[in-house]
Amino acid sequence: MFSKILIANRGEIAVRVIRACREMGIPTVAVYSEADRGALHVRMADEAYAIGPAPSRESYLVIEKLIDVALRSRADAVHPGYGFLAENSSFAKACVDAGVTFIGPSPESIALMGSKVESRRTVSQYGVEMVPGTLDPVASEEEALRIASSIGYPVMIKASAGGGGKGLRFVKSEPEMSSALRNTRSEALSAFGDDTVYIEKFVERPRHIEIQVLADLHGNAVYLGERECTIQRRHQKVIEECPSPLVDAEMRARMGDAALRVVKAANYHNAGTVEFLVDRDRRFYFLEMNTRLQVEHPVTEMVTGIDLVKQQIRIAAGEKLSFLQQDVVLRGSAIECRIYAEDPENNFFPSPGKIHFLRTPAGPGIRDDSGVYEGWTVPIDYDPLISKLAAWGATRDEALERMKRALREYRVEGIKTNISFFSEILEHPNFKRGEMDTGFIERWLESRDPESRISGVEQDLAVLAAALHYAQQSAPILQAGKPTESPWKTSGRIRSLRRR
Amino acid sequence: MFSKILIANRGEIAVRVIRACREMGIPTVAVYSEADRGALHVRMADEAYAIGPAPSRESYLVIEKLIDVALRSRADAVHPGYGFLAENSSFAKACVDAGVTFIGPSPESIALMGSKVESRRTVSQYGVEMVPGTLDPVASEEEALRIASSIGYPVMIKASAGGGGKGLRFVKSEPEMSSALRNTRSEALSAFGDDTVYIEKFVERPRHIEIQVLADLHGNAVYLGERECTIQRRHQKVIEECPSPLVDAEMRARMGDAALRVVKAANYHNAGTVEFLVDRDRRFYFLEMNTRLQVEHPVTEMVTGIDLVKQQIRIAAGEKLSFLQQDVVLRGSAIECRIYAEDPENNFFPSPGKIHFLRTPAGPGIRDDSGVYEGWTVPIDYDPLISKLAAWGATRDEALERMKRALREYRVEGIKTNISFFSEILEHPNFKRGEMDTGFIERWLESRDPESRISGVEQDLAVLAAALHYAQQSAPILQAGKPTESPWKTSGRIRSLRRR
Amino acid sequence: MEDIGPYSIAPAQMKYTAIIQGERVEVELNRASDFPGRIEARIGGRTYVVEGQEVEPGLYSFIRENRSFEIAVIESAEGYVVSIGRSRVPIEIVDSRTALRRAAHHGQDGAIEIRAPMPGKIVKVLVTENAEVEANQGLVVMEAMKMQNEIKSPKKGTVRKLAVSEGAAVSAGDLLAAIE
Amino acid sequence: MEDIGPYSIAPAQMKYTAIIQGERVEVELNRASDFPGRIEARIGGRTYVVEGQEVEPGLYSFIRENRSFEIAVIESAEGYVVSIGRSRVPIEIVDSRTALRRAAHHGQDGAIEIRAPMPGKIVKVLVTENAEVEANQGLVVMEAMKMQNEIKSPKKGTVRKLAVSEGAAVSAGDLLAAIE
Repeated sequence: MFSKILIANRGEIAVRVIRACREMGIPTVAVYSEADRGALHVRMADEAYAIGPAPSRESYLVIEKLIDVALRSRADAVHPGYGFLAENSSFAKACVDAGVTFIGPSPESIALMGSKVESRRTVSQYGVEMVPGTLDPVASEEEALRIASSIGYPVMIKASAGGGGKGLRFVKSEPEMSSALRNTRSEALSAFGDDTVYIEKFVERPRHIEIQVLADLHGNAVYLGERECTIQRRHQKVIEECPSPLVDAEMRARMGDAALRVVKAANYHNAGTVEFLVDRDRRFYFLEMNTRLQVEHPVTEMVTGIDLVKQQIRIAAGEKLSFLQQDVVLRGSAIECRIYAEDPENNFFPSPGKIHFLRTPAGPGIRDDSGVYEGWTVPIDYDPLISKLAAWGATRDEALERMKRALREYRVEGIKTNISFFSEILEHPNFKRGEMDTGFIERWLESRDPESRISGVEQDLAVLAAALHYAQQSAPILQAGKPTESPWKTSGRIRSLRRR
Repeated sequence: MFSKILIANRGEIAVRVIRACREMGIPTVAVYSEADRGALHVRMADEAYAIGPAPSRESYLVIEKLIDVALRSRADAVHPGYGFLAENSSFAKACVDAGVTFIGPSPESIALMGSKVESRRTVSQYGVEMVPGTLDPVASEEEALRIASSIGYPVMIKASAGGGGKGLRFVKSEPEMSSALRNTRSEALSAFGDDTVYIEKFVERPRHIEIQVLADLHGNAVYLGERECTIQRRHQKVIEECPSPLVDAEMRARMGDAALRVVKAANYHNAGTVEFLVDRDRRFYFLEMNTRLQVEHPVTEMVTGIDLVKQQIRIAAGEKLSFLQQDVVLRGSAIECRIYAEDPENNFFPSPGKIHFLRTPAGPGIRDDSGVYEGWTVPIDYDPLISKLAAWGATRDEALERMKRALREYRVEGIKTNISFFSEILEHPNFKRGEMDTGFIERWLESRDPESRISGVEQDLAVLAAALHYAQQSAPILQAGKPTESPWKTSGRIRSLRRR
Repeated sequence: MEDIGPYSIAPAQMKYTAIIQGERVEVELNRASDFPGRIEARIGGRTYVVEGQEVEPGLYSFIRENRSFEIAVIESAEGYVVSIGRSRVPIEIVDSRTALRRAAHHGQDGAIEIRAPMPGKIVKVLVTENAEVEANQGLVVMEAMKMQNEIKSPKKGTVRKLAVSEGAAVSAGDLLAAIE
Repeated sequence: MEDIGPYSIAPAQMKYTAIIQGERVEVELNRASDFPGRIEARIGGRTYVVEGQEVEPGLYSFIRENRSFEIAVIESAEGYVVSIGRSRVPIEIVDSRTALRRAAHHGQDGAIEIRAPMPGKIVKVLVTENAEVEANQGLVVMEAMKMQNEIKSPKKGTVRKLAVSEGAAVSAGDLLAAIE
């Protein structure tokens, strides 16, 4: 086993990996940018190294700096988390070249799955069904038009280097093709440095369901059930569940089998996720493979009882999987909400800033994977995920009820979050019934009645509290005081005295 | 189902019950003494009623006040939690008489199991083995001496109305009998108002293992595995595990069967716990039955996936158990540490007072059931349990590693706790191997090396931090400030300014 | 341990004006002398009797007619943001002096000021000064936390002022444009 | 959002005396002007370079030679209680003036004062004034939080003073007895 692990990431996922390492008795090394000196992962790690200014291009994305810290700290393995360099084959290769184990798949597997065109071509040879479309890059507009008319409109144009909902465009009919192709190409070039695109048939009202896999270096691979990730906003997942309300044991077995064929096609080891699009006839199509730990991994952990981060570390250390497919048992149901620093009432604008007050939910069935603390200033420089809240229940209904209860307990003040937005979605009758597609949130937002949920009494009490607080600033009314004090009258005190 | 539930308790268990009710959509009513106006359960409940001064004799133990609140608030059920009135048959009867459902067994079952002599006599008729001794009250010293010499010294004298480690005395040999009998009687009279005592053979180095049961009003009953509660201090449990490292499937089935016979003997419904003493030959003996929710119920919930509080409520509402014995499956292993406001370095003196800083552990496998918050002043009037920390793992080893990790994350400042005491126990090789008896802590405390665990560097850094903090009080050195400020020099400021 | 002795503060009355969602509400707080934490309040003419406690800094526990409420009051740029239940409302409290001062500041013109909802960078300016814009037409594109967001005009009108240029870094609340 | 501008405080040096477990340790803090949070310290003659930040009130994150430490400093009746790792140590910091003042207070007699470790009630007094006691002999029995605890004499000696009687309520730190 490794003697020390460098975590090449920040925020909640760095904290998550530190916890796994600690439970395995492995010391951890954190890295931090100037914006993250006081971040939770820096406080929790055994060691911490500064790696530069706030912008990730100058810190968390600089391969040389991370390799340098790995060598200086004598870490013998690097966990990349997700995002940043997690799916960067050059980083994986740089680790290997420096003699440090990359806790992830081989650089070749990453590169293969990183190219959507390549991965489609490879996977297609293993009998995995995928969304009808091109297996080769689209060379010209003429070719695009020909392909689209052969598979039928509407279609999607997708960047080969894209993924995770980035670099794609919907083409409804022939006249839209020209500009869509041009725009996708130029966007892909500037975002990924690669303007290769391909075409897929557009699947209407699909669900997004993915299979978690684990594969070791000895050719053993298992799947750990599926996750329903259909609830998305702007192609970004916001709620995930395990199991999917749609998938039964038979479908799960078929999807798991397809996922294991993808693992084989990619010669894959590590934890990984095979994403499928599912149409209204419950047919599923290979979409892409994420060659890393997934943000939403906790729901699978809660339902299978298997710690995916520890498994990643054991696999990277060369251990064989200690269980077989038949040992993987799903129990109950889990749901995760991604708590973002954003303002749902204002077009989901990011809401960085200081967390003045924080109360996280707890109690039965609740798991909070947070990367922040009260008093921390959420930086403007990174993605707005502050915590992942997950709830487990013996049934899906119980999991949802627990999540609602936990959302009600959750209190973040000072920045805005999407907590009450989730409470609303969980009350939606279609969501409760498990009826959903990837357009769920967009449609719901349009139809949503932006009613003021506040009652007259609540509003008056809010005013009362504000007035009381204003009065308290100059002279405490409610604080317990010694009998001799009469602070109410002492209105001349500085208002800021009691601030923290 | 009930339309509103009154929780006749306080602290973490009141919070626990509120959470279950909320997940079931049932509004809750809290009660509070003057010391508890700002307590977490009052803040979290939907309604809250004051019931008198801090001493529990004048508030939480006054049956009339609780019934009055139930009627005024129109609650149609009362959950008693544990402790206080939870095993008081008069309270159960008063609820029934007031037309309010008592979420617990019948007054008769409570009364029967509340008398140790009665319960021993009743249970013995159902073929459940118990520690050799008397089935009838001991009438005189002569009788006591005769019984003791027939079963063999050493023996225990126990108060019939006692339980939970209270009202008992060890008698090593004949000369000690007279004073032990007299003392137990007078203690029992003043503590329980009943001086009935009985005699049991003393079991050497026993383990304390208990079976969780659920029984509905329709004659259905199941057992939910066992809990190892051997780690005790002064006869009070401090660490509990599910499953027990001692018990295998065969023994579990036999213990479960015995427990269900006790349920039958007591005509019992509700959640309940049948406690057994286990000797070094793995023979088990009925000890007593707790006719209520147990403090340590979370470990069973984590391993079985069954929410015991919700089950209590459903049973009280007349629902049938929705699962059978074969549906009860134990998965993995869970451990609980009772976090007390006490000072292990100073003879475990209680340590009430203000919690200046609180960070609770989180992440995979961790459950914290707390009754406190940062800024709360733990009152002197009630028991010192501030939180129950539980950890689940796929194996016992993983559960222990997670618990150690969580204890390291846990930070309570302002009052003293037993957190690091638990960290030490969890490192004990015998504990790790699952080798324990009820004398574990006492023996370990005697042999424990009270070494100063602090290293030279740590001590110097502690001094540095203290000096820095002292300097910060007059002039912040480290706080981010605006470029124009030079607070270091402003040493004249009042030290208390930055306090909260 | 701290002294948490009994409350014994003299009775008092305080009057304020609250501004909530554009409306002014008169507030009168009366603290009873005989009952710890008891507040009698008149809010816009309605009477409330509340037993209150500041359980954590800025966090109030109110019990009114045996119902338990938890209310957070957090300072913001323009007063307070108050959270109750799932709702969050901005509330400004002014005493008589402040009210006078603010009155002098008001009533300048009918232009709506568009301010940055978050700190970030202006990646694109979509309009020019004096341009006519439709309601919901994009004015500028801001980037923060790896996300781009279009700031739109709340109404049809003319861009009276354009306060930022491409590449500019802005703080939350900075003026971006004014639409008249 | 708050201004979290750069640090720019002038360099400075401060000297203190720390009292830890009965020992006095000289402390010298030097703040570097060129590096935010950098502290150079001499503690009892040993030199430390630490990069520090007060991440939460009273909670310090130190990075020293790339090792990360979290240290809590909480005020207590006699100074601070400092937590680092699993350890918790009482530390008193005195500056030169305080040190002088305290010197005047000290050196009275060799009696050990037994103080209440917690608030509670004296349920039993087990000795009388001027009685001879053994080490670990019980002096009084206190009750708090439903538990009774015997307060024992730390050494063999004579009860010079008995400051409480049965039924008395005491606060943490109150004098119970003095043993000489």
